[in-house]
Amino acid sequence: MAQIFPKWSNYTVLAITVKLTGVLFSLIFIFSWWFSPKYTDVGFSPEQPVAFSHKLHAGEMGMDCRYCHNTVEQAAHAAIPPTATCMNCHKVVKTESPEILKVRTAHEAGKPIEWVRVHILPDYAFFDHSVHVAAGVGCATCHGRVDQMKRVTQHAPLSMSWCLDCHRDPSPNLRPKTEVTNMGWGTEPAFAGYNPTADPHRTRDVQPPKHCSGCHR
Amino acid sequence: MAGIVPDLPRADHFGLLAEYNTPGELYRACEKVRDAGYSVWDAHCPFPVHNLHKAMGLKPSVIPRIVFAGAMMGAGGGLLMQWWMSSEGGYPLIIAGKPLFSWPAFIPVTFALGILGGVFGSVFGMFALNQLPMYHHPLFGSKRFESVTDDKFFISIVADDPKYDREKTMQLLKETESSSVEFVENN
Amino acid sequence: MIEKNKMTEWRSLETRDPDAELSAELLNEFPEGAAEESLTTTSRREFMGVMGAGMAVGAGMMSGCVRKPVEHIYPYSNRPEHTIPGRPKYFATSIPVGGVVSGFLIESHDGRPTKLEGNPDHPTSLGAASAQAQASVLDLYDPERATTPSTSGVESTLADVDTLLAGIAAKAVGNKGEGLALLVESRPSPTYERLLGVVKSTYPMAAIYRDDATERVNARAGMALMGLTGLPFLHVDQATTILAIDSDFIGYEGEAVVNARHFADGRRVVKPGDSMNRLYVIEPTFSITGAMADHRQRCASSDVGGFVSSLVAALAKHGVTVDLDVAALATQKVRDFDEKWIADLAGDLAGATGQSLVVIGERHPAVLHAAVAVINDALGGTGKTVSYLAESGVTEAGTLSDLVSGMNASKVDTLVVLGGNPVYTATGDLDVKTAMAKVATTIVVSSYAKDETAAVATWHVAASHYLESWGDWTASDGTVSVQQPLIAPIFKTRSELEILSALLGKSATSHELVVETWEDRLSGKTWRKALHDGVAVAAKRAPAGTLASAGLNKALAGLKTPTAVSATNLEVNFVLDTKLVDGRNANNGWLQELPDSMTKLTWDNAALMNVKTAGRLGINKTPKRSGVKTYDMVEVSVAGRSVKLAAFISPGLADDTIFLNLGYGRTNGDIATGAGVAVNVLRTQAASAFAGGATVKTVSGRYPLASTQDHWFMGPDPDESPLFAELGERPLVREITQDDYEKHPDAIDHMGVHTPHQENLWPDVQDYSKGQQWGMTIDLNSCTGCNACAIACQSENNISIVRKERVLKGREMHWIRMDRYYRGEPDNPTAVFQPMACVHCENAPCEAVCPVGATAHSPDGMNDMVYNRCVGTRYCSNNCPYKVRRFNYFAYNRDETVTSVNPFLADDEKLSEIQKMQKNPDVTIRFRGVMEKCTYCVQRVNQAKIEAKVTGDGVVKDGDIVPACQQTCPAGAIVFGDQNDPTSRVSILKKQARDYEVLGELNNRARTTYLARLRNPNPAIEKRSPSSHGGDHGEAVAAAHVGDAGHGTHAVDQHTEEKHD
Amino acid sequence: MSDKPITDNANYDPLDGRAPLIIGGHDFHSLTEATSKPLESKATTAWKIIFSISLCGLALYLGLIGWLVWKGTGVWGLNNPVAWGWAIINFVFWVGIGHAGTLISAVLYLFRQKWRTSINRSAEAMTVFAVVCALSFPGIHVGRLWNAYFLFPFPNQMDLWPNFRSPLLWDVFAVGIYGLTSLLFWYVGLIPDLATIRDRATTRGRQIAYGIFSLGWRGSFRHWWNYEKAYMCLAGLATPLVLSVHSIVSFDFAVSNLPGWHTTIFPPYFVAGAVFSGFAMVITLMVIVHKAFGMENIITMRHFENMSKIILLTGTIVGYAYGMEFFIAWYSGSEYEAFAFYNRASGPYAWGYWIMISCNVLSPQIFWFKKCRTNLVVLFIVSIFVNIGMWFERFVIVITSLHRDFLPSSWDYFSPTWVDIGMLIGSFGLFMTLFCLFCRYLPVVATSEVKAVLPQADPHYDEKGGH
Repeated sequence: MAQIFPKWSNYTVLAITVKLTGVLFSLIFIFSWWFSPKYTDVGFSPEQPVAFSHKLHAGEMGMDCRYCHNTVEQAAHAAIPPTATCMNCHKVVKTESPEILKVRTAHEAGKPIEWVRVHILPDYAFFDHSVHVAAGVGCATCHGRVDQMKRVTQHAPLSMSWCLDCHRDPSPNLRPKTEVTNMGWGTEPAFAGYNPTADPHRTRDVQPPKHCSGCHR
Repeated sequence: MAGIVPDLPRADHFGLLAEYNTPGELYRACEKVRDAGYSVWDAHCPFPVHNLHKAMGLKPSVIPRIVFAGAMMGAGGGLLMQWWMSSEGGYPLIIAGKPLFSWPAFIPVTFALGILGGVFGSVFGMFALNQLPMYHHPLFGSKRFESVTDDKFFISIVADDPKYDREKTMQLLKETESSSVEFVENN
Repeated sequence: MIEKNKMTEWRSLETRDPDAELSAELLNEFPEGAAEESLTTTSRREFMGVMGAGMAVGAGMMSGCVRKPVEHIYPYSNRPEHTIPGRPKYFATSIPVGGVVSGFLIESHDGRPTKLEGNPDHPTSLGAASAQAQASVLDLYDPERATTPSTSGVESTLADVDTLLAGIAAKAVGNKGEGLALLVESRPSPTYERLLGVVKSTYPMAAIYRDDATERVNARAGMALMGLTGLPFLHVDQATTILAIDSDFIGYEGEAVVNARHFADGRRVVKPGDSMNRLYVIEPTFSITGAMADHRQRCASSDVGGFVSSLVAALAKHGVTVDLDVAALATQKVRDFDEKWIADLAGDLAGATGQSLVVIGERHPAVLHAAVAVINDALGGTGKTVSYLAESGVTEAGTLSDLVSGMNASKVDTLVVLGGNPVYTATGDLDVKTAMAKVATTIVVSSYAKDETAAVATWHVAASHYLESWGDWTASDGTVSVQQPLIAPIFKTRSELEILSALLGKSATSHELVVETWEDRLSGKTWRKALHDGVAVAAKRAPAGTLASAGLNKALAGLKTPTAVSATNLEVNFVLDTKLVDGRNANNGWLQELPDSMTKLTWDNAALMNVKTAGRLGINKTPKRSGVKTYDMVEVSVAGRSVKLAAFISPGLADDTIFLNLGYGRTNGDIATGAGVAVNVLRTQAASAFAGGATVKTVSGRYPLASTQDHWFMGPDPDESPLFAELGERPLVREITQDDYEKHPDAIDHMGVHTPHQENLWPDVQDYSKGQQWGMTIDLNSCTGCNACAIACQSENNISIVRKERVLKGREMHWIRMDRYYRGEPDNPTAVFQPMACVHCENAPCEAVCPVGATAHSPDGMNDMVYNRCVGTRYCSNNCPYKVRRFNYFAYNRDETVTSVNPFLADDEKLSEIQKMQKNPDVTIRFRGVMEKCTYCVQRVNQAKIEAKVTGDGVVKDGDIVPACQQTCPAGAIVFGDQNDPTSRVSILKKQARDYEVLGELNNRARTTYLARLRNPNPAIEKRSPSSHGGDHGEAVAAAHVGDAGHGTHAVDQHTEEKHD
Repeated sequence: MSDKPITDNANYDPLDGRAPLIIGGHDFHSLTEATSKPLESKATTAWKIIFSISLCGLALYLGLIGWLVWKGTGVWGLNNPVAWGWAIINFVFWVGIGHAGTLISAVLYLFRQKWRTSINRSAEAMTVFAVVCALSFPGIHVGRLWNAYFLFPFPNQMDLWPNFRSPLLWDVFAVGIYGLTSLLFWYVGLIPDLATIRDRATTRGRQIAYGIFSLGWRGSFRHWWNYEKAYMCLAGLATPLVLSVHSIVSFDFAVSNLPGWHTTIFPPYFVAGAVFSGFAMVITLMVIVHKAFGMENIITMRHFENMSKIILLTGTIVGYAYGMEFFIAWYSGSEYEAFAFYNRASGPYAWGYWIMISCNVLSPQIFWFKKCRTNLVVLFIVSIFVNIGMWFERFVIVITSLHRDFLPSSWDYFSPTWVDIGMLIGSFGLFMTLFCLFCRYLPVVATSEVKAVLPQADPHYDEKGGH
């Protein structure tokens, strides 16, 4: 009988099988790694209806986060401030700027400004700002150096494992409660090597939930 | 991949192929070839002829050891995986008041993975040792050789064999009860 | 949008994008009035913001590389003071539920009222709320509510209505209201009565009629016979010996919510030696009050008079002389009762002078109400256990039959029906429909344009929900409270008050009208306080005067002897449904799907009868199973009129009586349509509560009834198989008489399967002796099985309804299953209730078998269910010994928009934009294919823990966590708390000997334990016939022996060991 | 012994020596011819008819799976107490069927039972196909199919892993690996015979097709040498596996605390039942196959008789288990346990229980008689009965135990929907489709192994003066 297969087939067949197995295993890795929020979500920085600059307000002018996001210590949501809050200053400040004009018109019409949401959690994950602030987790820990962002950008993956990393070992991310809104905290030597357990102002040691119903109800 | 890739004869031609009609003829022929001290040769038959390894003087197969190794790796890896995933390494959940490392519950998966390791060991070990798949082989060039999977029995002596001498070897094979001896090109 | 709809779980409206058209309607202006107290004036967009709590998903466009829909945030323009987006607010309000005025607190999430709770400061609520009240919130979001006025089916506008009413007013001013007729419901409301008064005075010729199934007509008439204008008000807390004559006074009749609390308080045995009240019940039906009785006798409704006369006679023997013409009353006597039983009862009542109470049901004629009043008086109860409170300002009004004859005589040219649905509710001898046809202009004010009366009216005005309008209400004890709205009218609706004022020619808002009533008494601070507390006037009513039975004896003389009920003279009883009342709740899915306390029927009424009666009529005891259970059909005929409906056997009813629940067979909406059969046609003005001389015959055809518990006994049914006979009752609900409890408190443990002290196979992975550990006790001695907890749970936890066809398949979703078991003779049983929800086992069988770890334990001892991890293998449900896990077999919360584009999904449950507004944003909405179950209201637990952490040392104080079921329980039977804290209520209760764990022998270590039920039988009766009632000591010990038999010799010295830890 | 070929090896007189396995005087070549004929001749009409029916069944199956995924698990008759229904019943049923193959190939191989060679190929094929059917059910029975991948341990951003304490996860591994093992075992056995077909192939297409799968097998004895060892090891591994797999499947029930499920007897009882049903299915198929392809001389009455003996044995074991369950239920004194079993025998589903008893315990007893063991019609009918009975065994275990457990308040009744029924039929469609394709395109008899058991295969045969 004549040969059915040519010589080279002996080599190619092997090469193909080996490569296929390689691809299979790398696929699992690719999906679990490059399709995680760390790669899909971080850096999300949508265009906002009003070009509000945190860099200017929180950074250069050093306004405290809580001047606008004033429910952060009492509620789950660090609510976006009502337009009225902007008008507190902008009745007099930079009234002629076109961006402020948008705000004023919205306010006069009693319409809200349609901000685009940056930090989005799944609907079945229940996050509460108040308890994190109370525990002394800095704004910057999750939101990054907002004081340096002209336009707000997602800083952390906000993925479950990312949350868990801190819930399992919170102390590296804790700071004195007075410093929660201090964007630069940590860079200053004053608080170098802060030890939460030694902090006299803490009434209790932080025990974040690690069980399911801690976040999923 | 050098190790894995099947190696084909290097000589200018493949060697000689003798045909036999019954297992008995093959058996006795193999004894002769073995006694003649050939090393790079083989017998071909449609089914494993009983005790032929004696006639060919083959050493015991190493398959069982590969299987054992595979089984151990499967089982060990399985147990390790379960321990890691259900304790601090993975996510330590409180399940029905059972400890994080509830080893009795981990036995079935460990066992199954052990079996899997062994199975892979035996199958792919066999493929490796036999250098299969090998889709191209000089013997496939021979018309007679087709019936090796039906009812005929063959001995092939490869030219690479140090003791191989075209005339002498041909003579040796003719002296057996071979129904025919043919010369196989290295195509 | 598309991405969004694909989301498997969504929490609530917050994450949805309200459909533009509807929103526009949802979000029209708030009334100025509302601005001050409830919500600020807001525009559509802002309300969006309010609802959105600053986050509503916008159009699902992609943005750059990020694979998720872009969400928008709509902040307030001006955020009202004290408003924290995402934090619920609570407002006090008040409304009558099933005719009984009570006070409530409404939970409002960013402007959406989502949940109702009882108002602890309100005397007729005491913080509790009935199932009907809990469910009333759903009506606000009923997608089938009338959204606009309409004239003969054609959509109209409020402006047209105003002009119409203005026209009527103008005409009436001219002719003194001649030809103008108002049909109103019973409305104990100062403003309402004030306006009616004004109507009467301005239009003297106008006629006012009142028709309301919940109005206590007989009781009022009875008082009138005694020369009183008022109603009896019970003080159950003062009574130690109570006789209920066909009165469901702790179940669904009258002030049941408060009565149940007081009754339970009288039975809370914490330690042996505590006293217990004693309840006798004699009734034709089997009410949940009957289920709570220590002694219960059955008698046909028409025999009740006879019973009263026997009782009077028996009391006389015990030196209690009742000022009644006994001879006249004796004409009522139609058959011999167990005179000994009555004698003992009389002795007991007489023995507890001043502390005994006799109650009679509203279904019985005025004379008997009067007679009972006299008996109570003779027993020294007046002013102590019952007081008669004067009713003031109840406007004189004619009856429905007066109106009908008026219309037939064409004396009426304009009829305004304010609430009510006479075409459906009228008795069979009143043809309201034809009569209305004779009236030129008929205006019906109701919630449903499709309801029977609105359908035949020339005008229909969509009525506002009570959460959309102002009002004020006088409770039966005289407490007045203000009804304040929590949301602007969602649709083009008017409240009854607004209609009344429009009829008077001024278009005032309900707010203005209520303020007008109160401005001279309440203003500014006091007004705000009244709104805040939910109590405007706490004044008690004045006594209605002294009893004078002269009138009564005259009435008695005129009594006729009823013919005895027998197999040949069946008695048909018409009872208000415990869920739908007279049909007013017919389109409320929660109530329709709620299993009736005793029959466990959902979505239907049936001809209820006991086993003996059914046997006589040749009705199969067991349903046929052809896929679903189908039942025999019967035709019930009274005086020539008849209805066909399914026959359902319900143990414990009086022989030869048939029970028909009112309120079914309505057509006003998708939910109501097809649920049950209307039986009003059988009633007559003369016999509207019960009628003798009925005939029942089986007819061809079968009908599927969705009963969620077809099994009667607390164990195998011995009739089913001889093999089962030897197996005893299962020790699930444990019950013992008080005496026996005193003698051997540990007997309750021995009722269970006797197991030695149980060790865990494993060392505990979590040390449950440390930190706060949540646990619950349910006191079976107080639980009346009223189902309030089931509905509270449903509204708190966004539990779907699944419709009849799926309940038939056994797929109901209620997290709390109200188990009901009968004991003793099928025809004269006792009954017990056991609310069964997830008991949160420490060694939870469900957790071990979940392949993905979607259900796991929290360190504080709760069995967590993680919807977003669940793949739906349903293994957990199989392995749950209590079968309390519920599976979403279909998408019960599928977005309407999806189902509308996809015909194949059409029969899934749709969730329209308006329905989404009811959902609790703190609880995940479950999607198809996931398991769910009781979570101990983990959202409330977490909130409490978070607050404790933010404000203090992170330790939650006892009572800070109140699950929805505990919060609403009228009897206060449910207690939740930290079982590690020795001072917490729950751990004190768990220390009692009454405390036991259901199926404790499985060593699941359930966190929910039950307190055994105690009965307090009359020793005399007990002595005479120990077996006259089922679950008493005899049963208990029997149960104990079953356990012991199973487990070899019963070692006495192990009692202490086997206490559950 | 005489030269005339023996035609009856079932009633063979032992005085003539051991009864031959292969009759009709086959030699190597005739054997090759006989086994290759079905693949090389045109498809028979009978085959075409059966195949098209099977295809319809398969289409039905796929259609219903689509419907299920589209609508939700509710299209089945499941309810609150009975959360597992026909899907799980069919799963266990098919896994059970899937046991005979490996058992015949592996266990009988280890016990040197040469008679296995004629039937092991098709039995293994049956195993593989049965496992395919079995695996399809747990796959589709979960409520959220699209999340079923949660069952596998893979790195993920939730940092979550499967729960290895759950018997269902043990199933995923055990049954999955069992399927893989059976497939490899079957394929390894096929290689030499595929080579035979390759070498007989007349068209280029067949040469390439069979050439690829025969991996260039050239009958080298050095290959045979490793091959036999590997095959032996596979048999050695498959034997404990086959026993463990059904034990683990039985853990789904035995490990949970439901009366009627929570039983230590389950593992052996399930394994016996699996062998029982497996052999029944083998008989059903072999009766058809050996008639259809005229292999009466290769798959002989002796093979059938041996199988019927195994059915008698395992059937009796299963019967014993049924009895023992009742004894324990009574002896345990636990009212719940006792009720669970009384309920089986006399409750609403008693009919299912008695079908099971009569099919599984009574019907095999006629195999005490050699006349029945050697009568194809009887064999065929009984094997069908056993298949029905074993399906009902799973029905009884799953449904009757679930529908009435601890709390009478939760008791309910399960009735299947048309989807349930359609899927059972459909799964048979899937199975038959695969089996038809197998009969058509692969050698249904392990030719090389059969050759090895022919008397001529002995190297010293001719010395004994064979011809």
